[in-house]
Formats: sequence, C-alpha cells, structure tokens
Amino acid sequence: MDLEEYRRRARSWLEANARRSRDEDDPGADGVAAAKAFMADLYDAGYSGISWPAEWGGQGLSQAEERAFAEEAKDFTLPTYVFSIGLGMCGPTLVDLGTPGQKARHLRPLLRGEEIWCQLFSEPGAGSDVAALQTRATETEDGWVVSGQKVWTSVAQHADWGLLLTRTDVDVPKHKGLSMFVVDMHAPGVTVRPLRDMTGRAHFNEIFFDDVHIPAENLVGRVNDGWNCAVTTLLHERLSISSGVGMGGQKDNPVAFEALRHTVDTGDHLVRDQLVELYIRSRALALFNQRLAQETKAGMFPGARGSAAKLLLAELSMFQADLATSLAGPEAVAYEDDGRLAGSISLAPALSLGGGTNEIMRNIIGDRVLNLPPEPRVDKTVPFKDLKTGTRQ
Amino acid sequence: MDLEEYRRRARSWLEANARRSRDEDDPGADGVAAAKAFMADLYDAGYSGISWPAEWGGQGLSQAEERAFAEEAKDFTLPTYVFSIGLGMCGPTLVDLGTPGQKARHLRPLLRGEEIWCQLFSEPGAGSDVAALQTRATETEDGWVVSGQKVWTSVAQHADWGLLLTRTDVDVPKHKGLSMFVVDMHAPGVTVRPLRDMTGRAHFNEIFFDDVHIPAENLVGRVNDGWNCAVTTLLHERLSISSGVGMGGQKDNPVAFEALRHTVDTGDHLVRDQLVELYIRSRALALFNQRLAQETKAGMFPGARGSAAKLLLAELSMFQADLATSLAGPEAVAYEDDGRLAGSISLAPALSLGGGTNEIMRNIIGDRVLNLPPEPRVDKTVPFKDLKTGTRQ
Amino acid sequence: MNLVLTEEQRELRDTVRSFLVAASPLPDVRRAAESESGYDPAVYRRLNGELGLAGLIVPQEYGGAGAGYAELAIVLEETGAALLPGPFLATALATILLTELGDKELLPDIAAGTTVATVALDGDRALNGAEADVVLMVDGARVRAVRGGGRTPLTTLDPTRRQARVESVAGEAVASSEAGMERVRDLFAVAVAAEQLGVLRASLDAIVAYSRIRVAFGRLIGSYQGVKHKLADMHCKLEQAESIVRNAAWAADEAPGELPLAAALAQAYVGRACFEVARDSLLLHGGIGFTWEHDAHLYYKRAKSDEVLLGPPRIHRARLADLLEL
Amino acid sequence: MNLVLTEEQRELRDTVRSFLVAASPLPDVRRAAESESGYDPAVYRRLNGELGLAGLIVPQEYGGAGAGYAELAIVLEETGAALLPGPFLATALATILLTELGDKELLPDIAAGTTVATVALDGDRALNGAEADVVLMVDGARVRAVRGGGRTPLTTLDPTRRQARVESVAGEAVASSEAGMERVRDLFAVAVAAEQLGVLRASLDAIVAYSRIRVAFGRLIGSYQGVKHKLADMHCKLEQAESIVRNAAWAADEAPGELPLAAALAQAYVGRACFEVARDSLLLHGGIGFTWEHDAHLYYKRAKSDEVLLGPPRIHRARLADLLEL
Repeated sequence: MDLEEYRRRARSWLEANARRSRDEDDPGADGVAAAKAFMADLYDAGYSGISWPAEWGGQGLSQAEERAFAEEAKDFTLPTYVFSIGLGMCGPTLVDLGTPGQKARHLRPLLRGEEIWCQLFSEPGAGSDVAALQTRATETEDGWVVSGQKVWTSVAQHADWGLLLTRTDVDVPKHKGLSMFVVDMHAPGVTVRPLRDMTGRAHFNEIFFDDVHIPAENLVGRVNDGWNCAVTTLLHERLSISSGVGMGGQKDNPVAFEALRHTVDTGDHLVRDQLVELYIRSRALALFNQRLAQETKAGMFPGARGSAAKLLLAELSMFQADLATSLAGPEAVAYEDDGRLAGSISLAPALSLGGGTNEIMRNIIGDRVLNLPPEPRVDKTVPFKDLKTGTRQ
Repeated sequence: MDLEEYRRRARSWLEANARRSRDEDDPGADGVAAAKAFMADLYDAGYSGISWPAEWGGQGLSQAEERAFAEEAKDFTLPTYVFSIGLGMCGPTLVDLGTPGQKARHLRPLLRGEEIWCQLFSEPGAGSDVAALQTRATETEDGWVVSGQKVWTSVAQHADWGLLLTRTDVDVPKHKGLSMFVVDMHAPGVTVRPLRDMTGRAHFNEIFFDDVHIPAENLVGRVNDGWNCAVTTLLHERLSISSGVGMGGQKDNPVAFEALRHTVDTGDHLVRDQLVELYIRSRALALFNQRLAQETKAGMFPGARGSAAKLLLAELSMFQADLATSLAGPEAVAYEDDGRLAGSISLAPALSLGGGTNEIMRNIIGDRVLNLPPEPRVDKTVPFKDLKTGTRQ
Repeated sequence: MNLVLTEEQRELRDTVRSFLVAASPLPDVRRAAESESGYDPAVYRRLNGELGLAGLIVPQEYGGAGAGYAELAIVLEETGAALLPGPFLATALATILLTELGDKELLPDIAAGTTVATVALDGDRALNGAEADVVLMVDGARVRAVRGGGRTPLTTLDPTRRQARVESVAGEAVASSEAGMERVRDLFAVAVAAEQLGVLRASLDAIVAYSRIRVAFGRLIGSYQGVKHKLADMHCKLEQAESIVRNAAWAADEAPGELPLAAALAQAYVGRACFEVARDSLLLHGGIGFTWEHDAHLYYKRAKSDEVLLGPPRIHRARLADLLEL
Repeated sequence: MNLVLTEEQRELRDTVRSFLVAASPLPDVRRAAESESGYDPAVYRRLNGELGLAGLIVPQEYGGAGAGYAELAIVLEETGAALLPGPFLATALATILLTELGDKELLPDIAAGTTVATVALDGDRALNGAEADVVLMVDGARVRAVRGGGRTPLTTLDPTRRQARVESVAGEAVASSEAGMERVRDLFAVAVAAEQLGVLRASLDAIVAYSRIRVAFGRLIGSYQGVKHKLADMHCKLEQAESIVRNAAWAADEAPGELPLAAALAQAYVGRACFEVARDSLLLHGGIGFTWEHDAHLYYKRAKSDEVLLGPPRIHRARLADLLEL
C-alpha cells in the first residue's frame, strides 16, 4: 500500500472513530475506561505501535507511516493522554532495552491500552540533576527492595506499571550506581499522592516507595547501568515532546496571537505594536519548528537543536501569558468568568520547568550544538555517598 | 572656615578661573601645556589634593571639603583629563603604600600638574583576569629589568611616570607572584604606541617594555605583594569613576533623553513610548546614583553595590545609542554632518568593557553584594607557569 | 530630595518587620487566606493597636499618628514583603483619599481600627470589597462613602488578597475636588509601588537564600553564573526600584510639584520590575517553585495582580509621556 | 513551503563560501575598503565571471542564470558573512527592480558584470551611489535610470560599504508599476534580511570560536555559563532568523500572496536579531573586541547600518500590523 493510500485510510478511520473535542488532563475513572476502549479500537485497527516490531504487538511499519498517521491525527483529539508516557517513553525503552520476557509481558497490553504506565525518575533533591537521585534499591535473595520518594509523576494515579530509576551503589560516582526497573504500581508499599501545583490543580503526583519488593526479572538493562538506560528513555521523551505527543497546540490558547487579536484594543498603537511583537515571536518559532520537521523528513536528525525549540517555546509561553494579562488589566486577575487569563499566567511557568529548565536547555545548546567547552564537574568522580545533593549538606 | 563658606570661595575661584567648555580626550601638546598651567593655578589656590596629607603637598582637609569642591566643579569643565589617572589612582596608591622617598619625590609634582601619570596593569592576555599578566620583572644587582607588553593605557603618550604591575615569580599561583613599581616612562626601552579603537580614534595606547631598568627604590609595597597593591589601586579607580572624575556627563550626549526628545518625532506613539522607556531607565539609574551618594554622605559606604551602578550605566549607554540610531534611521549611519549618532553607537560598547566587563560586574554583585557561593577556581592554586592564560594553550 | 531612611524610619521598618515575621509568617498567611474572611482579624487588631498602623498617616487631630508618606511607604513595603492578607492596602488607599480630601467623619474610626474601608478603583471594583465596612466610590471628582449595597466577591489570581464588585448605591458625599483627586491617584500609585518594592525584595531574598543551599551537579546553584548573573540583574532592579519609591514618597511629602512624574515613574518601573523578579525567582527555584506548597507562586501572583491593580500598565507609561510633554 | 536547502542550493552556498574565503578574507576586506573605489574590482570580476553572480536572478534571455530568490538569498547570506565590500547588494537590489519591472535595456550589461547599478532608496540616498554607473531613482511608481548627475559621498558608520547622495537629474524612464514597486520593496526586504542572516551567523561563529580558545581565570571562557547561556540565546536567534529568511525567499519564488507578510517579518525580526548578536559578540570578546584591528566592530557596524537601511525599524513593524489587519 503506498503512503498516500495509507494516509487516506487512516483519515477515514479517524473520521469514523475519533472525537474532535479537547482531551483532558485528568479524565477521571469514566474517562479512563472510555480511553481504554478507544485505545483497544485503535490497536485493533492497526494504528497503535505502527512502527513498533510486529513480534511484540506492533505493526512493523516504517517511520513514514507513523508520521503519516500522526499528521492526520493532528486534526482530531485522541483521548490518549493517560497512555502518552507509556507510548512515548516506557514502551520505546523496553523495545530498546527490555528482556524478551519483559517485551512479551508488557508491550502488547501497553499498545492495546489495557495497562497504563508512568515514569519514575525525578525526586525532590534530583530535578535538573536526575542522576543525583536517592531512592535506594537493595538486592535480596529473589530480587530487590526499594525505598524512596519520586515526584513530578504524570498519570501515576491511573498507572499499572512504572519505569523506575534507583540507586544500587553509593560507593561509586553518581552516574555509575543507578539501575532501572519495571515496578508494579499496585504492589504493597507503593503510595501515590496527588501533587497540587501552583495552578491549584494536581497535574502530577508524588510516589512513596516503602520497602517495595521487585522481582529480579524486572531489572531493565544491567545492574548499575541505569544511567545509560535513562538516557535512552529521555531521548524518547524529547522526541515524543518535539513530535507534539501530549502537548496542547496553540488553537485553544486564550493568550495566543489569534485569540488575543480579537480581545484587545488594537486602536491603541502601543497595544497594536505589542501584538506585532507577539506575532513576530510566535511566527519565528513556528517557522523554526517547521524547518526542524522538514529537516527530519529529509533525514537530517536535529538532535540537540530541538532544545532550542523547547527553550523558545517556554519563553514564548511565559511572554504571551504575561502580555495578555498586562493588556487586559485588572479584569485579568479578578473575575467572575472562567478566568482564562489568570489560568494562563498560573500555568505559564510549567514549560520553563518541565522537561528540563531553561538553564539546562542553554547548557545543552552550548555544549552539544555550539561545542563549547564543558563546565568543570566535581560530581563525576566523587563517590555518591560523599556528594552533596539537593539541599542535603 | 565652615563648609558653606568653603564652598562659596571654591565657586568664586572656579568662576574666575575655569572654562565651561568641553574637555578633550586628547588635548595635544598645546592642550597639555595649558592643562599644566591650569593645574598649577589650581594647586596654588589650594584646590588640588584637598584631602591629601599636607606633609606631601595636599591640603590636609577632610572628605567633606573634597566633596564640596567636586560638587561645585560639576558645573564647569576643568582641563584635568590628562591628570585623572594620577589624581584618581596612582597618587592615592602612593599615599597608601609608597615609601617616604616615593611620596616626597612624586606627590607634589603630581598634584601641581608638573608630571603626568599612567597606570600599567592590563595586558592582551590579561583583561578581566588582570592577575594573569605576563610582563616579567627580573631582579638585578641594583634593581629590576622589565620586559613585556601593556595595553588599554590612557594618557600614556603624555605620561612621565607609570604605575606598573609585573610578574616577579612564576613558580607560585598567579596572585602571589606579582610586584608593583613606579616606572619612568622616558626610560630607554619604553615604547608607547597609540591603540586605535573601534571609533577609529586612539583613546588608548599599547606600551612595550624591552629590558627596561627600574631602580630598586621604585618598588611599591613588598616583592610579590603586588596583587594587594593592585587591589588598592583598583579600589581608588572604582571610587574615582563612581565620583564622576574623568567621566563625561550626560549633558552633551546626543543620545541622552534630553537631547533626543528634541530630535525625534514624538507624534508617532511608538517613538513616544520608546522615549518613555529611555526616560524610565535614565531616571531609575540617576536616582540610584543619587541614593548611593546620599548614603556615602551619611557615612554608609556602598562598597560593591557601586558595581551595580557601573553595570547599569554600561547598559544604558548601549541602550540609548542603539535607540537613537534606530529612531533616526538611515541618516544615523550615512551622513554629511558631524555624525554624532554614528559616533555614539561606535563608542557605546566602551563602558561595557572598560573598568570591568558586564560579566565581571555581575560576578562582583553576586559574590560580594548577594554573598552567593563562589565559582570553583582552578587558578588560585596552580603555579603560574603551569596555568593557561589568554589564548596561550 | 531624601532617598535614605532616617534612623526613626529604620526603626519603624524594623518594628513592622519583626512584628510581621512573628505574627504573620507565611504558613499563617496561607491559613488566613483560606479562612472565611480571608485574613486574621487578631493580627489586624494588633497591627492597629500595638503598632497603630491604621492611623499612621491620619492627622493627629483625628486620632492618627500624622506621619508622612515616606513612613507609609516603609510600612507597605513590609506588608508587601510579608504578603499580609486582608485589607491593609485597601484601608491605606481609603485613608489617603480621606486624608487628602479633608474628611472628618470616617477618619477617626479608621485610625482606631474599628472601620475597615476600601476604595472602588475603576468604577466598582474594590480590594476587599466584600469585607469592608465602607466603600469609597469615586465618580469624577466626587467621592461618596457607601456602607451597604451588594458586594459580589470575585475570583482572584492572588489567593492572599480578595476583591469584590461593589453595587453602586447611594451613600454619604465625602468631598469633591478635582485637583485633590489627581493627587490622590498619584498617591495610590506611590502606595502600590511601595508594596511592589516589598514583594520584589522578598522574592529576591527567597531565591538568593535558596541559591546558597540548593545543590545541582555537585555545586551550590548560586555558584553557577547562569543563576548568579540573573540574580545580579535582579539586584540591580531592586536598587533602582527602591530609589524610585523613596523618591516618590519624598515627593509626596515634600515636593508636590514633583509628585505626578515621580508617581508615574514608580508605577511604570516598579510594577514591571516586581513581576519580572517574582517570575525569575519562581523559575530559578526549579520544579519546587511550581508547587502549591512553595511560596514562590504567592509572590508571583501578587506581583502580577499588583502590576495591573491601577489599570493596564501602559497607562502609567502614557501618563509619563504626557507629564514629560513628549 | 520549503525551509531546507536542496542539494543544488547547498552546493551554491559552498561554492560562494569557498570563493569568498579564498578571494576576500577579512584582511583583504579592510584593504579594499580603504582603497579609492572602496572595493576590489578584480574580486568582482571573478565573482561575476567565474561564479556568474551578477546575473544570478536575471532571466536567461537577458544573459542571466534565471535562478530564484532562494538562490539570491543564499548568495547574499555569504557576501554578508564575508562583509564583502563594494556594490554587490546595491547591484542585487537594482537587478531585483529591473527584473521585476521587466526591463530589457540594462539587464544584459548588469548580468555581464559590465555595469554597476544601484537604487536610490529613500529619494536620493544610494548604496555605492558614487561608484555606480547607473542609479535607479524611484518616484512613486515611476523608475528612471540616471547615469550622470552629482554624487556626494556620505560618511558611513560601516567602513566596508559606501553610500552617496545622488543628484536627481533627468534619466531614461525604466518602467512604471505600482503593484510592481510594492513587490520590489518586499523583495528588497528579503534581500537585506538574507545579508543580515549572514552577518548574524558570522558574528556568532566568531565569538563561539573565540570562546573555545580564550582563557580567563584559568578556564576557557566558553565554559562559563555567563558566556555559554548568552551564546545559546544567540543561537536561538540564528535558528529563527534562518527559518524566517528561508520562508521569505520561498514566498518570493513560490507564493507571491505570502510575500508581503513574510518580507515584513524578515525585516522586523532579522534586522534586530542581527544587531543584537553582533553587539553581544563584540561585547563578549572583551577589550580586544573594541580595537580597530579586531573584526568584531566591522560586523557590529554593518549590523547597525543594515538594520536602518530600509528605514527606521519601526516601519517594518507598522507594516506587519497593517498586513495582519490589527
């Protein structure tokens, strides 16, 4: 079947089966059940795991088909939010690094939406510096026992499985004593607590591990090779973000240019010029993103240059929410309506913090795009137990 | 005599003796002769070295009189440019650190304008990082022999004496092997070459030392204690800059707010708002400077907070020249008149580079005002001969 | 011009600061903000009783302390830094209005702390409008005091300060003075700028303190130039903001002719600087700054709310342009 | 929309780049700029002869290569990055004007490199106006070619490109087209933006290279976040500027309806970004960047001159506002 035919069929399936309404951050139990039903349909129609190996439940097709479907799907809203971590990060990591047993057990239920996954890397003392994490996994006769705390975990409240990064050796430098596991989120000792963020809502969770037993066969990769495994996962995360999975577009954004032009008084020349500034920044970034996409299509992998797009998006997000509230004046911050502007200014910092802070993005651009000399590092040689981390002195 | 009376007398002397015209950066031989004559008059009237010790030719009065005279003098233009380095930096260093012989020999001629001084610290490979300098002084039977190159030296073309910082020991860390000397600028082996800067003019010089002999009694402070001596000089430099000695005011500045408001089209609302921005920034800095001055008067020494004023002045200088040329359009950069706008944009970077770059100012503010933890330093312990400096690998 | 605090002023600042640190630390602020009235009346009683702040600028003949705007600015800076919830700024604005227009009826009760007053800022929207006993409604140059009428609470971005829409019912006429109202508006600008200065300073202090204890990649984050240089720039904003607020407060007390320009400058500069510093403080905290439990978002939301409190920020710039005759 | 260079386009870029590196390195640029004509005619002959650049966009029937604006943008980016002195941009603008208006008289000689042409940009000011054989003077929609007349050289900020005031004398009528002139002005904006992209890129490349070899306080300066993070932000500007220029050049070739907006965006964004990057590149070089002998000031001055070449920058923003119907 040629690509155009594939694309046509995908589109007609989507038109028959997908909604065009907004996906929800937290769908609730009913929403999750509906999402699972949709995912099963999607899988049965052959559109889940399009480029994943056929052996493990995928369709075994190429990136071309994967991209074609994604492009068609952009016009619809698929209720896939709760599956996004599994599909974008955990699954691909298992495809790359999992044992045959892990692949056989996990990949098909993941693709069919029967089981939901979350990712467990960040900790309160290990944000930008993930490798400084403290959650300990101690070897036992028949596996491992894990204790510690994770944070910033999306969809954990619905998750059946988690991809967990732990410390298994404190006597070696921090990158060399980590190991990755598949953890059963229903196991005794796992506590999921919603984390209220500055918007007042709980987009994330905190997870507490209290002597949680993990069977030996759940180790991903080799013992103490967890950092390399995590790099694989994070690479998939970046690809997944830059390809737009799990990220809302600008369409419904009340502070984006197209919305704002209808709500502000452009009769004021200064307001008009500020909208021009917003247009310039939005369009500059949009064109850069399009160029990156065209390069990728042409087989040129943008690599770390994607960090520039992430940084610019974070800055634009802050800029436009700030601008919109400044233009609106007092009504933006004290209101009787749905408070869209106040909501946007509360949410605006999210993109500057999640997926790597702006400072981390600038380091990546400097180090990997511009090949600048690295910062001298003290934390690559010191045994972890002697290293300062977080706010621990 | 009370301060008001002192102030009145100073003012009437200035009205009788000082010009109100613009001081020149490079006065030429005639200008230097005239400046020396004025300085002699100033000295004889008792207004040179007002707070310097009477023993060495000063007036032995307090900072209050010094400040009172400086405030009255602001309305005039004294032709003291060629003496500014001697009066602001070299002389005060000798007052603090010189031997009795050095003070007796140098201070009175300096105050009376008979001899002109320059300061010789910076080198091509040691700008922000002055302590990385390479000019060597080697001990001989009756003194020292100096070879090396200095740069960014103001008024050196007229100077009789220089305050020179050299390396006297390469086997110790860089701050510990420096020594300071008084050097005769007419000695054999000293070559002064004008340094053309980006404005196309030569505001500075390069100085080459080629086996220049310096007598033993010209050592300032102790051998290998030159860094501490230099810190004294730089402290005087900063005070001298922040008190306005040697720095043009905004009065004649074609890109300052007061000039610009008469030359741009404020009928355009965007232009008007950009002038408002310039007013805001100029006024914010002016008020900050006034507050620092009031604090100083009240006996609160601003210390490193002066670096914030320096940083803001550098940024304002860049901002206003950039703004003025942008507002003017093509006429700013291709012209038949005196090219005031083009001149301002050429000169604008000077304040961001001289007297410490913006990055150095931010380090000082972070380290000394906000007490932030220091950057890890590799250059404080390594023997100088093993240290990378400049672009030497 | 006086830009440096006198010894008495420093004492006032230290007294208010110590009181707020002890009586209204941020965990208490959160609790009070979520209570029914939105603030802790006991703290208010002590603020007005022990410290006499409600009557700070009220003339002595009406039971106040008869202090100047420089002193009011010092207090507002501290209540801002502490994010003191409740109607302190609201009552301060009402007091400014009444003091300037020479009211004799309401001031004694306000100075005594028994009446909570506020001002309807743009027609019918008032800080703490639902909680206030009296709302001063401004109609051109005429001001009237409304005691009853409907009060519709608004949802606010800033959890620590409430606002309400106030029904425009009849009330006692307070005074009418065109020139007086001009000056009052300038004084509002100075008062809000003083609060913003406090919010700015507290935001900067918080991230400076955190940068000295938080480690990433084996180093304290304050040792990275990426953090240090940003903090240095934020410090430059603080220095300028403080200079501008002192100047505006001095003009309010001593140089009425300079007040309009000084006040417009205060809103144009300090409002923006305060939001930028609060925003960068939040961002530099990293992920923890995004959590509800951390205080960074309270400063960020107050900063944004204050920035637009007296109208869209561009009006202050437009006013500057007019005053400068551009 | 095509934002990525084709293989042929990459070859063109590499060819021009290699040629300029060999034939017009910066020390030669300085010498040529100080010579009587302000440029090196031999380099120009080779540019037009070996590379055929003078006729790049001239239709084949008039002796040109008939290439598109995407190709012209690629070449202008390289001549900009090399700060090639002399009338290359001037002639490119003239060529755009004549090609779009369908002139047949002048194009063959321009394509052959035997006629140096320029355009009087705002009435009577022309790049290389003193050196040009022909000045195209625009009066509303009418264009005439002036060969004689007085030419008054102007002093320029940018030492590598001359300008002159051109006496408005009689000349042959070239063409007259209102719509045509609208499009021509957009194409000028694209051409200048392409040059600015080159200046931006070269400025960034220079400071990146220097940051890898210059040591301060015992470390390469590029390892300090104070430098690294600035360079990262400059890189972000480069990425966006390149995307915008490619889009504008594509619109010039393929989507005339999108050209006005794309061209106004190109001037509004790239002009500013280019100056900011050239300025920061100069400043990050430290003291050496302030010397006449260093090249940083040449880029800085070109960037400022280019930013205002087509008028005060605000006109491009105003045009954007009009086109967006704001």
